[in-house]
Amino acid sequence: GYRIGVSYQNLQNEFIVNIAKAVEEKAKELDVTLIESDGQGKAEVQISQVENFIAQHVDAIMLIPFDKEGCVPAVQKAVAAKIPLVVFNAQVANVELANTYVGSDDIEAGRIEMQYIADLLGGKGNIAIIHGPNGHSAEVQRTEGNKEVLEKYPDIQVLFEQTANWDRAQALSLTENWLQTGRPLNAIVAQNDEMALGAYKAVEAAGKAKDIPVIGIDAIADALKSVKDGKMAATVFQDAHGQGATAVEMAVKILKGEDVPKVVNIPFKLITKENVDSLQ
Amino acid sequence: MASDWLLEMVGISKSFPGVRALDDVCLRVRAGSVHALIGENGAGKSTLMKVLNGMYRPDAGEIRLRGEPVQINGLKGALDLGISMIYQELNPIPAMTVAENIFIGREPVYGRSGVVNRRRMNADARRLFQTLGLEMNPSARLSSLSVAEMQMVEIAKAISFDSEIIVMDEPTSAITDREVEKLFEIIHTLKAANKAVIYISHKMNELFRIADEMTVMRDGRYIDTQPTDKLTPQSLIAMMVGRRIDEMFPKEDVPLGEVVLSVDGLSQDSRVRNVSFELRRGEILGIAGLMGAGRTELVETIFGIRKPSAGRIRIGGRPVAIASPRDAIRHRIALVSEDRKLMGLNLRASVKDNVSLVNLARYCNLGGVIRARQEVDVVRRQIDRFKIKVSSYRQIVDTLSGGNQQKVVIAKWILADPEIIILDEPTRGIDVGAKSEIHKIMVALAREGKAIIMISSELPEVLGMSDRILVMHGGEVTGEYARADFSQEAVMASATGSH
Amino acid sequence: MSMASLAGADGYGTKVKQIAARYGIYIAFAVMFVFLSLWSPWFLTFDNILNILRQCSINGIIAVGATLVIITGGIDLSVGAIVALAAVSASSVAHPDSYPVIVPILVGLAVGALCGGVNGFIIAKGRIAPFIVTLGMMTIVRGASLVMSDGRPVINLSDEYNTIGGGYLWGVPLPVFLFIAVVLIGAFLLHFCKFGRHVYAVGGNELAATVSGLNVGRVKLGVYTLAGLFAGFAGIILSSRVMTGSPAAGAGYELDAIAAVVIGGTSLAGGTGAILGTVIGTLIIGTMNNGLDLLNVSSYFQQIVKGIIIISAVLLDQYTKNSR
Amino acid sequence: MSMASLAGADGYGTKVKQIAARYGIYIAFAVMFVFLSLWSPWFLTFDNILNILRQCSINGIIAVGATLVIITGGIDLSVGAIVALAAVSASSVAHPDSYPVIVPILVGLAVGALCGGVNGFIIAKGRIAPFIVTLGMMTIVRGASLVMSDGRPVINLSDEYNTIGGGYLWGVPLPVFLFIAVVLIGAFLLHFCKFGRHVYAVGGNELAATVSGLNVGRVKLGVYTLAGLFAGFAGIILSSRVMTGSPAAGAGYELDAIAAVVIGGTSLAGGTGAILGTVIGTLIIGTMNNGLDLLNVSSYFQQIVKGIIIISAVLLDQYTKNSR
Ligand SMILES: Nc1ncnc2c1ncn2[C@@H]1O[C@H](COP(=O)(O)OP(=O)(O)OP(=O)(O)O)[C@@H](O)[C@H]1O
Ligand SMILES: Nc1ncnc2c1ncn2[C@@H]1O[C@H](COP(=O)(O)OP(=O)(O)OP(=O)(O)O)[C@@H](O)[C@H]1O
Ligand SMILES: [Mg+2]
Ligand SMILES: [Mg+2]
Repeated sequence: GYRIGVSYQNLQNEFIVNIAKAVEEKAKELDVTLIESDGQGKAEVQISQVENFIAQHVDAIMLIPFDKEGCVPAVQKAVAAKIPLVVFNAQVANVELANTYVGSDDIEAGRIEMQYIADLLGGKGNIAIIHGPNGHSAEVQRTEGNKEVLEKYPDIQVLFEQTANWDRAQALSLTENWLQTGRPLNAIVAQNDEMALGAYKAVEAAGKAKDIPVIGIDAIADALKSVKDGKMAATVFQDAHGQGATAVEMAVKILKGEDVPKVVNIPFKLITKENVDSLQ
Repeated sequence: MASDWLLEMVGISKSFPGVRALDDVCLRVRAGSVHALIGENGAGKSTLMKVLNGMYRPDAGEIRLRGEPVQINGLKGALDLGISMIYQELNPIPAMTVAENIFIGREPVYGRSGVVNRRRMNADARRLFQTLGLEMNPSARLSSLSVAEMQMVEIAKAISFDSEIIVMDEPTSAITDREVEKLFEIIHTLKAANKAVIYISHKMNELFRIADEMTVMRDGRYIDTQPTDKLTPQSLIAMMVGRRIDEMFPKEDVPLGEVVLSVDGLSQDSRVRNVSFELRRGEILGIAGLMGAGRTELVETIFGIRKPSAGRIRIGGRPVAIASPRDAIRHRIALVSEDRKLMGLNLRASVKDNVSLVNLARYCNLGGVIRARQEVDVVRRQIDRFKIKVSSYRQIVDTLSGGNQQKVVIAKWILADPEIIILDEPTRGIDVGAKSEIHKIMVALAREGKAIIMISSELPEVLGMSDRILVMHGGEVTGEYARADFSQEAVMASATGSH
Repeated sequence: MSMASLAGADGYGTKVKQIAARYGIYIAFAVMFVFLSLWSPWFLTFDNILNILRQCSINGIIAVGATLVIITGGIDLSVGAIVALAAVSASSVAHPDSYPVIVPILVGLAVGALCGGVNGFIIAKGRIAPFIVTLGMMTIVRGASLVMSDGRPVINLSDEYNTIGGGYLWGVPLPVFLFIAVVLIGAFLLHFCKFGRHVYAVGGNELAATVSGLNVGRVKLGVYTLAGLFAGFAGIILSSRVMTGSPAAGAGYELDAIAAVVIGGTSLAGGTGAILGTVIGTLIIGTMNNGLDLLNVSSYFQQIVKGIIIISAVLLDQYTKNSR
Repeated sequence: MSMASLAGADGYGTKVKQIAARYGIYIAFAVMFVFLSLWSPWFLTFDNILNILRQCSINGIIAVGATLVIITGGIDLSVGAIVALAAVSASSVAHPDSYPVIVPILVGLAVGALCGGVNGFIIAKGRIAPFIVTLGMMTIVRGASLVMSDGRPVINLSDEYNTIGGGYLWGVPLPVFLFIAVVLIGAFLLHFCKFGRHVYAVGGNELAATVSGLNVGRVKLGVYTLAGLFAGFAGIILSSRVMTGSPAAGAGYELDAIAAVVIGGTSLAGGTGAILGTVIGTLIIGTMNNGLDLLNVSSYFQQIVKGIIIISAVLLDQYTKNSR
């Protein structure tokens, strides 16, 4: 079989772990040997890993870039070494150099969640945004998506904006503190589900679960359950399994000399109580 | 304005929280003289000198050099004004060499490059040692030196500044007679070069040998200044302690009991070689020797701090294995160590916490909860018994005077109620009054049937207090004398190995 | 026993005085408190004070353990990872209708104590720097919690379990009581027991402690085990509060705890310090976090302000200490 | 000058001896190296060795600064954040057709030195624990880099700039040369210069250094400034290597650097250590990271293995040191 090196952006992220599982499954099915590396949330680590893959003469490289900008050299290096490259799940600035891209765009996720909230509020109200770690690529892009939508709705006021570093406990404390101020909040937009679940917990404890809808991104199991139970208002689904499996398929196709599309779009999807059952 | 005095300190006061360490103290020192500063432990001698060398800023008072008032800006400022000091407490930088320690901050460099000229530094150090008549390897690390050798390094360092005023705060507390003689030669040379030496010591014989004038302090106050020839040891002690001390060495003959400790062929690498002796109840065994003789290593090996390379130890006739101080303590041995800062004290803790540490379990209930009142009572009793000068039993040991710190160590080990008491330089830095108290306590302990080993570099103390003397040289026992055969000459001969 | 005799007769009195003498830290706390009360109308409310206390409780519990470790002159960087491992292991036996709630609690505590014990054992026997041992353990334990949970948070926990961190008693959040309990245990051990005295002795001068016959290794084993135990407890409370056992939990908690301890006047050099100071340090950090959120200081500036407050508090404390 | 006279006549010789005496660490490194060469066919290739060296270079450069700091008995937790601030500030003047490439380099170095200088100043003047000062500075500097970049990575850097971290000379990556240069500078300062003697003296016994009239404050200011300067340099190389100035860069680098220093035999207690040891420590960490990737050890187990290797290396070193 083929030997393929995979550099994941960060295997301490549940969503990425789900992708990894799908990749591993598919690789087994297609008799591919995987060399998997955890980028630990650092672009330079991912570049080093790509260098290590090149030194090992792998047949192909799969990359979930942690940093849209910082991983550019990783792509360049793979291309320069003439090793087929599949970028998936997250964007990189020079993605056009890769053989194919499988996935969507974090900006899109930011757009979808904010649009949903804007619609829910009828374009008017006070919201809070809980950010991912400041300066991290996904945070930057989801914020970009959030803000794009907000520009269209001048009557939506962002009362609070703060980071909770993807962490549920931090989002919980943060929301508790915000709620202490008694300023009227109409919705909370969290940039991932972990933080949304934390925020929801605080809202619920304050007895405001009905008044303050909370939304997140990723559709992790806990969030889906919460949406299903009518707790969290919605989450934004990204098909981890589809992305992982398709990326492996694309890599194998390239190695077999078959043609692959430049972009395989696996779009984000809004999940609410209405359509949550379609996922299970 | 010209002045008779090289240095005048006038009306100096200094308080610490809870203590008035200096109260309107005066000190006047002439150039080309040795001025002794004398007083009981905690009288304020070291504090006064630390005011002089810029470590402390006085609350009140004036310092004049050659009649001119000066402001002393920190330690560096004092050095720049020509004041250097040998501290009571050693201050080695263990991982650095002798030469580096001496020239720290003044390293010779190539041109103006900042690159250390190590060759010259070592040569300078060697030359310094030559002029001082010392034998020492400039590139040896301080961590490999004995306390005494470190003390000589400190002395050499203080001299190397070529200062006008050199303060020596108990420079001889850790060295043997041979080194003391060297130091006195050095002091004579300094005098001849018209420098002033301020000399602090508790050793009477030394004071009368080299001091030109003496200033006495008591309880932070100035008492008097007299030329040495107007004083006798008796009158000086009376001035110091405000009473007479009848007997320096109150040794009593106690009937000796059975053998409690017997050491058989004990060796510790090359530092202790094949040492054998016996110790009986009621006996005070003195161990004499020159610096580096291996006395400290011997007792540290017995106490389980060092691992013996050969030999056997029996206690009460039974062979015992002592692998750690814990084992030693379990066999009711106590060790008052030579270096109180290194092994004796927790300087950051209170007097109480230090004194009660060894046998804390005795003041605890079964669950390990301390019976606080009982502990305090016991500690207070020790403080009284050893006349430790403290503002309260809660005083942090670091803020005690050197002599009082030493008393804390002794109080701590006596409280542990040992059967075999090893005292390594026990009266180091202790004033005459307290010294005779400690000697009395030793005798009292012997009378109770305890066995005592006492290492001392003060020959009169060993001769005065021991029932028997072992003399060591180069790690070996080179002489053993019963009380009837004691003589200074014989002990010295054994100590230098010239037998 | 009257208060006076308490203060007069024992070690606790000494420590309290020692800490009370550091009035700088009280000034810092008071200034912050008054300032926030004036600036934000929402700060000085009963609810918010409880809120702060609840938010302090996890850091506070870890910090009590860290105080013991730091007084021995050591440091423990692995507590954040231990929080995660305890959270994951407790959670995995805390599903509804599986075991009674005492089981996950005991599991979490045992895991914490075990990790701490390993730290202590290596430090005591190997005689290597606590910094490097616990740094290594930090990645080992974090790796273990990822392996154990397969990288995914453990969810679906029983209501009883979730009550530990989320419940109330007499209107006060349970974690607040748990925090107080740990503080009392820590203070009792440190200030009233032989063990505590030995902790100070080892930190003040390890060689002297050895020569005084102390079993220094056992003291170290003890403090790291306790630090692990408390971190495990914190992991239980955390996972119960957020209703998930996340293998990524607790990242950076070690530094928060150390900051609380140092702000509270315990010296990293060892030998001095007290639990009371750590409590104040924890409150300063918690109040600061709460206040900055209430004032809605922008997130980038929050970081800057937090750093400045931490340094200033310690500076002020040092200044008042020296100026006497 | 012959080798013998070098070793006999000066401090560098002494240090080399001192470090060479710690053969445990060499054994650890050699074992790892041989083991990896046998186990993975990809390990012992020219390309891979260059890879390792390049991957070591950033940590190595920071670790040289950390060595100086640690020898004074201090610690610097802010270097990771300084890497970010230097990366952001250098990048923002490194766009194509703006300034010559020397400008961003100088800006990055200046920013690093300035941050380090602030650390040193507070530590020296405020007499507060380096741990807490640099912990505070860590969040301040991180906040500053977020403010400066508005939370977004600075992109579009000039090719010249990108060459610093991405270029080659004689087939060898440039960062490798830069690493070697910093090592030489560090070793020269530490082992040949007066400054270096003072660094050891301050760490060996601060009181002794003070009473010898040494300006201890200036020495501290010096080492922290150098640590900041080197961190700034690392930030330049990093941002140029990833072609982005990211405000999130460098997280956790401080711990990697400290680990390299301690594995290399420098004691956190201060007073001892050498640059050569730090180089070995850096290589051990870099080789380990590379090797575990080559062996395709699964990511979670990698963490466990890394922790175990770090602790074992130090244990082995300690063991060989004591057994003589
Ligand atoms: N930093 C300090 N804080 C509090 N008290 C102090 C401090 N330094 C010294 N003292 C107190 O000042 C008094 C004088 O101490 P000093 O060290 O000057 O005595 P000394 O005459 O040198 O005694 P010795 O002969 O024992 O060395 C003592 O009571 C001591 O406890
Ligand atoms: N850790 C060590 N490493 C190397 N040499 C040592 C060490 N400890 C002691 N020595 C050496 O062992 C010898 C005996 O030590 P020491 O000077 O303490 O003996 P002593 O008879 O007690 O003399 P003193 O009167 O100085 O206490 C000395 O030469 C000393 O340098
Ligand atoms: Mg004194
Ligand atoms: Mg001795």
